[in-house]
Amino acid sequence: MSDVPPHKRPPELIRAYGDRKDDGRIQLSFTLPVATSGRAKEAARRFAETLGLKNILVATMEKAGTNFSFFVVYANADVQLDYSAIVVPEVTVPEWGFKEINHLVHEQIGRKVVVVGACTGSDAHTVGIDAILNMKGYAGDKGLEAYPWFDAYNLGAQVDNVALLARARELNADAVLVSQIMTQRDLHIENSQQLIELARKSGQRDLLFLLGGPRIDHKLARELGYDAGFGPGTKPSQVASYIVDVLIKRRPQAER
Amino acid sequence: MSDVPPHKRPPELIRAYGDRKDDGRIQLSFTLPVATSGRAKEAARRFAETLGLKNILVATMEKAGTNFSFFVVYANADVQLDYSAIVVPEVTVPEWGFKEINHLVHEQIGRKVVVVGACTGSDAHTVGIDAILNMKGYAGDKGLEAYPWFDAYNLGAQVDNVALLARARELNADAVLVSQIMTQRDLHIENSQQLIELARKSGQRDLLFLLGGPRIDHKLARELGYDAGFGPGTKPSQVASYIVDVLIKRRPQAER
Amino acid sequence: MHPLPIETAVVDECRALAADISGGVQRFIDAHTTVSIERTVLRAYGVDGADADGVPLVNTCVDRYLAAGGLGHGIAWWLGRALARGAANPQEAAEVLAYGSEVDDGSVGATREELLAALAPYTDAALERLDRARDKRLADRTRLGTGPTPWKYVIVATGNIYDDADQARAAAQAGADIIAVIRSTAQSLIDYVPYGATTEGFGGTWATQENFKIVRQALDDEQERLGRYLMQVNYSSGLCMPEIAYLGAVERLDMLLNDAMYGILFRDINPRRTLCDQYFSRRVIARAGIIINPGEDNYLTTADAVDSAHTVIASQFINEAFAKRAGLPDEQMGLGHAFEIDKSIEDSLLMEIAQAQLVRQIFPRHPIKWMPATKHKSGDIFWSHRVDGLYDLVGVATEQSIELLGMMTESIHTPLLQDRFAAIKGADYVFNAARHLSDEIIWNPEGRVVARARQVLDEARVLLREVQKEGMFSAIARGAFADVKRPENGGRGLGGVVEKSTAYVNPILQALEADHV
Amino acid sequence: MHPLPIETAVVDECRALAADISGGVQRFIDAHTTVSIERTVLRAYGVDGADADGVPLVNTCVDRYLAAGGLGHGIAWWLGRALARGAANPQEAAEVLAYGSEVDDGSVGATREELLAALAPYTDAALERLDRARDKRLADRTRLGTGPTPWKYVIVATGNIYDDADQARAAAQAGADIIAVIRSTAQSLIDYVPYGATTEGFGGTWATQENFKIVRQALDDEQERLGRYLMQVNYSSGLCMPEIAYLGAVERLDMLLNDAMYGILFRDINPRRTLCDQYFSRRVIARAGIIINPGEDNYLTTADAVDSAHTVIASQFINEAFAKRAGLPDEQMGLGHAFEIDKSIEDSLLMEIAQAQLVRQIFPRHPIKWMPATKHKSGDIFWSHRVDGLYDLVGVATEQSIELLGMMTESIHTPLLQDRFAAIKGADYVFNAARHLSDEIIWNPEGRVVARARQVLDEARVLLREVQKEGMFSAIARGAFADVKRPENGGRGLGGVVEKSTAYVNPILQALEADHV
Ligand code: B12
Ligand code: B12
Ligand SMILES: Cc1ncc(COP(=O)(O)O)c(C=O)c1O
Ligand SMILES: Cc1ncc(COP(=O)(O)O)c(C=O)c1O
Repeated sequence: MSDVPPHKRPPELIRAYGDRKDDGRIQLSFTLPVATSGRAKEAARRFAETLGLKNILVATMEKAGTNFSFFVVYANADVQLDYSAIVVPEVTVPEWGFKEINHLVHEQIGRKVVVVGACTGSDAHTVGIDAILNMKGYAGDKGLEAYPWFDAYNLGAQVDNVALLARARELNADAVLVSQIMTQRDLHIENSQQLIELARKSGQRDLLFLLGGPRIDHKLARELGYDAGFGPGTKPSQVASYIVDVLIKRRPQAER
Repeated sequence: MSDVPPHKRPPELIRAYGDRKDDGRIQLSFTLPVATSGRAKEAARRFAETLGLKNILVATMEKAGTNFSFFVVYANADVQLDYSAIVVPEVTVPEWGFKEINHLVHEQIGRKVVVVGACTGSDAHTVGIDAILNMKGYAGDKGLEAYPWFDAYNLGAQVDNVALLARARELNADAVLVSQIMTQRDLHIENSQQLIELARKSGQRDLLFLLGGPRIDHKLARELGYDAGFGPGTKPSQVASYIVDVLIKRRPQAER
Repeated sequence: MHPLPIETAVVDECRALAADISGGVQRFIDAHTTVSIERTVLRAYGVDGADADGVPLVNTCVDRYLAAGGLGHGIAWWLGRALARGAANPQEAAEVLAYGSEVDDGSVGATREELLAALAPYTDAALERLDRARDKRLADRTRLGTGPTPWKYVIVATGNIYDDADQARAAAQAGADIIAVIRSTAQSLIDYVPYGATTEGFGGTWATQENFKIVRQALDDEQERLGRYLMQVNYSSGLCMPEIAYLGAVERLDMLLNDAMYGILFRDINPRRTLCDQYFSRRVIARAGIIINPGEDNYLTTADAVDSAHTVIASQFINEAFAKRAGLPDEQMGLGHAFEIDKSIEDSLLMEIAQAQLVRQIFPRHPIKWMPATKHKSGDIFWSHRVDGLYDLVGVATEQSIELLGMMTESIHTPLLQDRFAAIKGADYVFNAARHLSDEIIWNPEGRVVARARQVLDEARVLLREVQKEGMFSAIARGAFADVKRPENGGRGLGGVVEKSTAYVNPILQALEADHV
Repeated sequence: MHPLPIETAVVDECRALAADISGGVQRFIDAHTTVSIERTVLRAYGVDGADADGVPLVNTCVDRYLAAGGLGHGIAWWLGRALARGAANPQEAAEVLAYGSEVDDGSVGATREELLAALAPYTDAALERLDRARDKRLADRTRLGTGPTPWKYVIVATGNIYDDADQARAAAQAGADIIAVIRSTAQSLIDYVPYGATTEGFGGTWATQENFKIVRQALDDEQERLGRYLMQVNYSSGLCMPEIAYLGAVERLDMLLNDAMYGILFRDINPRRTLCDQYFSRRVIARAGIIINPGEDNYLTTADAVDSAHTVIASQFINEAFAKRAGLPDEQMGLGHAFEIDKSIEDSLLMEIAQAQLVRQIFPRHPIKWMPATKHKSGDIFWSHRVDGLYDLVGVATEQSIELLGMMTESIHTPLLQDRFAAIKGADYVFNAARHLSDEIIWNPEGRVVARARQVLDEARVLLREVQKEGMFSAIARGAFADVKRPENGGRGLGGVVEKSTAYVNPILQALEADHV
């Protein structure tokens, strides 16, 4: 997997598209802690104005409570982006299926791939990691437990980072799979970062570290020190393919 | 009616209220003319960033078309307003009922009040002006036609500004009631302003000019040169009260 | 669908009354023609183009013979004579009529037989053009197939035909079955059809032949990609009803808003004028295989949807009767009604269900067009989107055919691209989640839904009886529909109505009437 | 409501099987106590406070006697002895137990009769406190009345109890009937109840007695303004189930999430521990007049809602049986289920209707709690809001009692103030527009809805038969519920389970059990 390095492309200017090309029309909603009134509505308009919006229409002001007003606003954003300048790292995952993956492990690695996964910290949302690891899998795609050439260990919910690393060592794991669902007050960020720090200290950073969850993307995972990040809708076979691909590439040249 | 002049109040700082007081959390949605992809999602994030928003969460990216992506974003707006400094003109309308209004006209004006109303320009949305003028009225509140001390003329839809002024002169009207519903490409602004200019030229600006419609408020109406503006939910009795109140106040001192 | 227990005798009586009511008007129609009918005849003969001021040639021609008092013979009469006199083709003949140094006074020249003979090949060509368009549509539709009903109908209204085409494509990609391009505000009041591609409009885009073509091209292209036939709609009601019907027909439109009542009540168009126009336009439409959409739904935007529900039903019976007289089969009558009851009323949904089910049952083979809440929407887009969700549910549960999707921004602006996307996605969810709901529900015979349906039908019968007694023109004049009063001699366009002379010639109409009497 | 044609014999058999299943577990329960039960006994006697590290006095007491091996007699035994030995009141007595230089080894001192006599006045006071709270609730509720059902239940979860109180008020002003303050992530796993008002939590706010009081005060105040009784909810499931039940009872909570199964399956709490705790907590709850909410709805977040629908029904029968054994009347059993079927499945709404109607029918007097879609929500808030609209419709059409309103931002964050506002406004529209819809619909006896209801009920019977054969603990261990496997000896808190000695004393429980056997 390699992050595509930024390179020159012809500029491609884009704006928001509402009713017509480039009109910049967008929708906002927010609540202000004041009773509904003409003044409140004007405050909503100025709120949008302070964000630099033009042609502001306060489409509704609703009484959300005695001292709360809810607003829906439409306005024009004078924002223009050069789309060609936007480059984001994306995981490169080969499109392999169940059979192909097992075949490759057998042929090219010659032993079972060991993965250990958990939903860490105080997070108890196991559905995501279960979808990747458990037999049943996700959306008709079998989980890693079902792969004869994988040994998959699912430690479940609320697993401590230290315990997770210890278990990885014990099992001689190739990859550590971390699931983070709770994002309130940036819980996921802190907790995921801590794991990587601990791994560095314990000399385990050479293992493959994968991070997944509904608010995770490859970009964020990389920033947090992981090898790869997987977001909503990830299928087990993608994860397996990614791991096998990297393991094969990482083998010493001689073995290949 | 007098616009309250801005005056000193103790500062009252407000921010948007999402999950907690002053957190500034707001919601946005918009469309960008690019296919859904990791880059598109990043473009959405930067779009919000360019608006000065913080802690941006692109909650969804949806394929709205082959080359269109729709986004829902939550983010924190670092916008703080001094609510005490927000002063808007509001129409002062006495809270009079049907009987009281007629009684006042009889006693204090001594002749029928003549009003002429129309939905002007290319606008054919008569429901609003009908609600104010026609017998039936609005939300159980009788229309001006039903007032024995009013002579109400409803010219209907798509009335030309020149024709409206001519008719006002012909009928010796006290007040001209203009309804503007269509706001696309600021149709209502142009058209309403033109009427006032024409009235100035024809020497009729001393009549009372009222503007109404779903996107009209008193502030806008004043800016456009009208005496008063009426928005959604206006009841006929409010309009009648306003007119009668001003007419009484305008009478030469001697008569009172 | 389990039918509501309503009396078929009442339905039959309503239908008989409507036939009678339309019969009275039909006598007037048969004796008159209009400037727009005559312009359509010219267009059918292939007359095209506009002068430097944008005035179409067909207008110049017809206006000249109207002024000269010759329109009672039909413009074809004069066109035929010009042809017989040696014009190379109808276009040239029309130019002679329009700009020729003299107005033909009929004193010398071709006889009736001669002029008819001169027209004959062009008459055949005109009908062939209609038939070719119809056949092409049918072939595409058969080859690609359409989505399941309710069909998702969305509007685009940017004012710029190229943006419209882009938005139409995006809507189709998102799942729309039908795209309607809304007309620029008040186009219905202008007595000519604008020319060419247009990029500026207000609250809509001008209906022109070129604009029809541009959108159809976009859809033709897109439907191949999507493997699903895409339908296009535009508006014909108004002073140019027959002309737009004709242009829509040759440009392969699938549906046309087409309703004299709409023009009368909501545009103050003269009743005589537009009822004549409607007849001719529907003859064209019948032949072209287009579905019409009358506008009864609009009644409930001015009148109260609870009190006036029966006026919609009554008007639908009348509209059906008019359509039958114009040779339209039931399958082309997309009668309209709407989910317009005040949302704050208790059990409003029950009343909406009653009405939707009633309409479905009374008009079983008709591709019923179901319109969303508009008047009682609010700037609170979340709330509005939820209202549209229940609307969609009633749509699928009562098996409506064509569903104009509600927009969460209905009370704010004509739809943004994203509004349409949300509406389509929302409807897809509801239609799929409730796919067979209509099979599941048997309405309690003692319940509120059944009682409401019966009441509305009864009230419609009472109204139809009244209208039948007083006559259609008088009923319209006293405000029987939509709380709007329109006198027979008032409104726009009466000057364009002309009594047919005994010599009246209109080979196009004659051919169309031969289809189905 | 027109009932679905299902066999009552099947329902009766299910109920009998569930009684049997719960009977097996009850034998275990009757023979054991837990640290949290004993802590609750102390709290009931008025023991309060925490040390400088925040460790509650009740924990220090109970842990000391657990370690000393004396908990089998019940903490009341030791408390009574301390009182008999001269402690001025239970608080002082508890301090002696906790911090006294020696652990009472039972060798010398008060006899069983003497210690019981010493406890007697405090036992009466404890029950009086519960009764006073219940009476006050009843009086307020009778005086002010509640809104129509389905009651609108919303959650607040800011982490800061003062923001929670503000948001609770705003929600009530917007029309909510019930406010639940969600607990901070993983509070259920800590084996003590935190102390005092708290302003930091994650995904929720700590459940403490002071926090309960702060919210109740806000609601007491607000309900007078609104003229409508406002209900408060919190969570008792977890390692402190009986304690929180008790604190909730004296602070006049109206509903408590209370379910051993939830703790077992979703928090990996030891089954023995939490089933014992559940029993005692429900005895308190029964006396306090609180409605319980079990968590069967959660099963469908891990298991598939179509395939596992019957596990919800089976579990409800079992939960009902457990509740009966704890003396809860049907009117306090707010059994839960959920609208969790994958939204992309055709006819998903029909299956949801079948399930909702089935639950309603099987448990007719129970204040059924109906939970919204959560797992199959998306970040597309408009789509999610629409899903919630259909959910609300099914809620009112099938006469659910307590409806947790869906949030359009379910897949994004705990609700913002505006999310709650939109949900309440949306529900008000749906409930009002469809107020009497349930009277209108007779479900086609040959249709999909009826067939689905029958199938789910049958499957529930099969499962109950299996569970009855193998026993509840074994069924849980093999993953019969929610696709989650929990062995009888696994999970958190097993160390806090103690076999009762023959001398076991618990006057509080004895009094509560006297209410209803
Ligand atoms: C189910 C659920 C629960 C269940 C969890 C049961 C279980 N055993 O997992 C229960 C009921 C127990 C629960 C409890 C709580 N929940 Co919860 N829950 C949800 C819910 C509805 C669905 C999550 C889910 O299962 N999604 C389905 C799976 C398949 O999707 P996924 O996790 O995204 O996984 C996919 C990808 O992300 C990826 N992936 C995920 N992990 C990994 C890992 C790797 C290595 C890889 C490669 C890929 C990968 O692959 C998966 C398949 O494609 C969400 C709301 C929502 N709709 O998202 C709230 C939600 C996550 N919960 C929330 C909260 C607050 C809680 C509670 C704290 C509430 C409370 N105070 O009681 C508790 C406490 C839980 C705790 N300690 O963590 C909030 C979180 C808010 C936030 N942004 O932080 C949410 C968003 C709801 C809300 N709006 O408030 N919850
Ligand atoms: C009903 C309706 C129609 C009916 C009008 C029937 C009629 N005789 O009025 C019909 C079907 C004919 C129609 C047609 C069109 N409509 Co229209 N229509 C509406 C609709 C659904 C409701 C308007 C309404 O009646 N509201 C109820 C009344 C009571 O409210 P109101 O007007 O605000 O009036 C109150 C106050 O504002 C105030 N008030 C109003 N006027 C005045 C005047 C005075 C002096 C005072 C004191 C007070 C006052 O008092 C009233 C009572 O409280 C709105 C959408 C919506 N929900 O708002 C679209 C809407 C206004 N229409 C729209 C459009 C685009 C059109 C068309 C151009 C579409 C087309 N291309 O065909 C046509 C053309 C009309 C034209 N030439 O003007 C757009 C306008 C977009 C914009 N922002 O400019 C809207 C917003 C719909 C949409 N989202 O696209 N429409
Ligand atoms: C039957 C019918 N015709 C025409 C229109 C639109 O016509 P216009 O372009 O005049 O606004 C409508 C709009 O609702 C309609 O219902
Ligand atoms: C029955 C029950 N108890 C408790 C909870 C919440 O518990 P916790 O605070 O452990 O997240 C839930 C949440 O869904 C529940 O359904």
